[in-house]
Amino acid sequence: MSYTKWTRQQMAQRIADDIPDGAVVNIGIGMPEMVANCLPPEKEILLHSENGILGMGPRPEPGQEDGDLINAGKQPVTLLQGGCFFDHSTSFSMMRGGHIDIAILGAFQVAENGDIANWSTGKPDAIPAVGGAMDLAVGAKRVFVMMEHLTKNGQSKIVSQCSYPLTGLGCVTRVYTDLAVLDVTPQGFSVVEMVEGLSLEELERLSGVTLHA
Amino acid sequence: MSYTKWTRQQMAQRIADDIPDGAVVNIGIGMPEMVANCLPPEKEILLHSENGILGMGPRPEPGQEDGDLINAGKQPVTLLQGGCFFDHSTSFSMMRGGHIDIAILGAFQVAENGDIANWSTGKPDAIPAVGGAMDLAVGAKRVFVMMEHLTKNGQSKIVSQCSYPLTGLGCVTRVYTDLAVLDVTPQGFSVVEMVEGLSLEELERLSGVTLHA
Amino acid sequence: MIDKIYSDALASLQDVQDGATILIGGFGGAGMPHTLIDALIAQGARDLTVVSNNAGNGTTGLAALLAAGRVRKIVCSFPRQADSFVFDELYRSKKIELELVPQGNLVERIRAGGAGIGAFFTPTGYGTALAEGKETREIDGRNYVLEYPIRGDFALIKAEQSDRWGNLTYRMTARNFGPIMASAAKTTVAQVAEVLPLGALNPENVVTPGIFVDRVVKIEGQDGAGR
Amino acid sequence: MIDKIYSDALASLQDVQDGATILIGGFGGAGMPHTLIDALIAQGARDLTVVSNNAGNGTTGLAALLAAGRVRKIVCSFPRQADSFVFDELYRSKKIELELVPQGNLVERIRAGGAGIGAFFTPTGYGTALAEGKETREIDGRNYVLEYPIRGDFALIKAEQSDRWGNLTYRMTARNFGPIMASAAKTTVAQVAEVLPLGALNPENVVTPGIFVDRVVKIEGQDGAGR
Repeated sequence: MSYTKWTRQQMAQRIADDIPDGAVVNIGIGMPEMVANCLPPEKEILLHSENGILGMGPRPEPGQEDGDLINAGKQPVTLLQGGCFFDHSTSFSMMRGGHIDIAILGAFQVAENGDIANWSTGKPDAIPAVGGAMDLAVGAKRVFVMMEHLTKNGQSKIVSQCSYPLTGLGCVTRVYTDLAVLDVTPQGFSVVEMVEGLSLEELERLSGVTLHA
Repeated sequence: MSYTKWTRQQMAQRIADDIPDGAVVNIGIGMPEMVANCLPPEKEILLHSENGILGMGPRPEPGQEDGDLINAGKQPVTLLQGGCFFDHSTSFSMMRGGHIDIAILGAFQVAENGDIANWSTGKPDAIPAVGGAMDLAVGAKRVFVMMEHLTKNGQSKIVSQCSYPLTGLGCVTRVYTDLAVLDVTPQGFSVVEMVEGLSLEELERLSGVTLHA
Repeated sequence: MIDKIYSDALASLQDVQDGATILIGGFGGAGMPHTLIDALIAQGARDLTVVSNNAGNGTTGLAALLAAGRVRKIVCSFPRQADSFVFDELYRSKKIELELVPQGNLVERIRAGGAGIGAFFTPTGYGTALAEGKETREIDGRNYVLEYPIRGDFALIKAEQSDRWGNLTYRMTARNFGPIMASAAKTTVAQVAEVLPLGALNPENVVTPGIFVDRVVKIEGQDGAGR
Repeated sequence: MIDKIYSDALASLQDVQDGATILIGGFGGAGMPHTLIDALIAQGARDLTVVSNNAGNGTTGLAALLAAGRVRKIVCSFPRQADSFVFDELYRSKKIELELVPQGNLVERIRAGGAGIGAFFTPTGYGTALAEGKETREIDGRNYVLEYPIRGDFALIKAEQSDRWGNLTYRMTARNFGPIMASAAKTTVAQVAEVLPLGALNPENVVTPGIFVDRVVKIEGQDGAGR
């Protein structure tokens, strides 16, 4: 039986559908940014940006960019009606203090115990940069990871133990890949959903870790 | 030889004269409050109130009081042009973080090592209350104490070691009493000034501690 | 849609449990949420732990809650005042427990609760009776006491303006503990004088972002200190 | 009389010593005090330790200070960016030391410096390479890392409006590290777009009270990000 991987657009839409009305969400740099474009208009979801925005709006029209109004990825954004600005201390109190309902992060690896590695490949010549990833990992009530299931070389990013430097321990609650949606449970990964045509056995074989139905 | 004690008004004026132009000053509840009325108009001195004011002004005219604009003693005050409001966290960052130039505190006792006792008599039936006194004691760049030299029973409030519960350790820099102005030095109390007619020997006898000229 | 506005103070406090920890804003009368406290009295929860700067003034607000016998313990910095006779009587007759905390440690402990800090070393109180039995440490030549966070089940605060997202502004020194307490409770309820449409508050001037506020009660007329 | 206004950026930085620690505001270009950094380059101090969220963008601002060879060490959370080539080159050739700090720990360490906190237990970074060798502790079932304050000899920040007492407002996300860095330096210098008469700023809307600001430089025209 054959299967087709979910597109990034489908992954982003799947995540957006899981965000409840009224949630405060921090969307990480990279692939997760697509989620912002999929938020259903009938829900009121507040986007938080670590650099001091609650109620962040979409990218402005060309020519309307303001260098003082940017997101965590330093891209121009807008502010919704009802949004507000604050300093970094307040912003990271929101993150570290458990006030963000959902953080959506990219990752290199997620382990079955909920560990996440997403800030460094650990290569000796790499220039490290961590930003607010560790604060989100440790502080958000729920941590969603959005990533491809396999690396370009076919290695699973779902692992029994992370080999890359960790961002946070035991913090991931759910993983959205292009093959499956997986919950992190005390027993390990539990499959919530798979792409059509993929069997649990095949997903387990690709992942190299035990998966629970 | 005879001497006349300074009045509270004279003590307050003496303190006010020692405050440099531009200083940020926190004035404690009680006797120190008189200092606020003696500040020379040619100096711009910023009064800080622990409940969230920088640039506190005098008591309003009768009928102009506002229950939302009060000082640390819960008395109605005003705000100067250029003053501002902030929350308690910011206010105590100012105090604990060393941003207040001078705190003027009342005291039960000051010891020659700079210890101050001003929040509790330690009596078993007393209802304790500390407020911001310990933060000011530990955080202000300079701590001035304004108090009578002797208790009603003639006991010195200048002591070799505090017998009352401490507010702060080694923090007092200068003491203004109705008999003398004393600096706290590594060698103990050093007399800056005495009331006219009082000898160092007599002051030392009244104080019961060694005083340096 | 997010709408945190409650029309009724009692409705905003229906789920307060016996034994709950309640952070109550205010410094003296300024910022004290009288309407919410009256609602808490009507709601009936008992055996409460209250965290507040003072222990009540006169016979209204926090003093009325104490007089109603609902408070098992109070955590505060300045209980003794000229008009704290309700507390004084309860304390002297050992009907209430007191944890006395220097004011700056009180607000910093509440801040730590809201900011996810596990504990912090403060210089305030070192060497005094209020640090007895606490862990201390010398850091960089200075002595500190280790203090732990305070978190509330509820925070009851008084603010000036709000919108339906719970963004808040305050009025003069009524701000005091409000923004910090709002961050440190599972459920934060703010009574406000005015509810404005979304977008009416200047985003630069919001003092407490709505993320820290769960419920907003619009009060009518004058309530305690101020105007 | 208190008058913190300087007409000239260079004059406001004359006393920066070699080896000084400089806190520099900004998140990317927003809030970066370009005029003050240019003045610091002209002033000539070397062997600096810089604390800033990023390690410079493009060839201006902090990147220019790095390129001028004035910085011995940088403490930051996110050095690697698309346009951080100046830093990248210095780092790879080992001409600059890097202390990498998670962003929330960075701002909290600076806040601790300004607020007189001796150290604090943070959950951020626990169990990761960035906590290696640091003291840890389990508190209430959760693991924390002990982090120490950061203080600066100077803080250079960008604000929007000021008065002669140094009260500041900011503009949108240019606020970022400004209010916190202002509190944590021996001398805080703010460049602002506008200087207003005393009393013109609404006392409810001042973001950084003047107590945290020592010098204010009014800049002309556009400077970096924003408008």
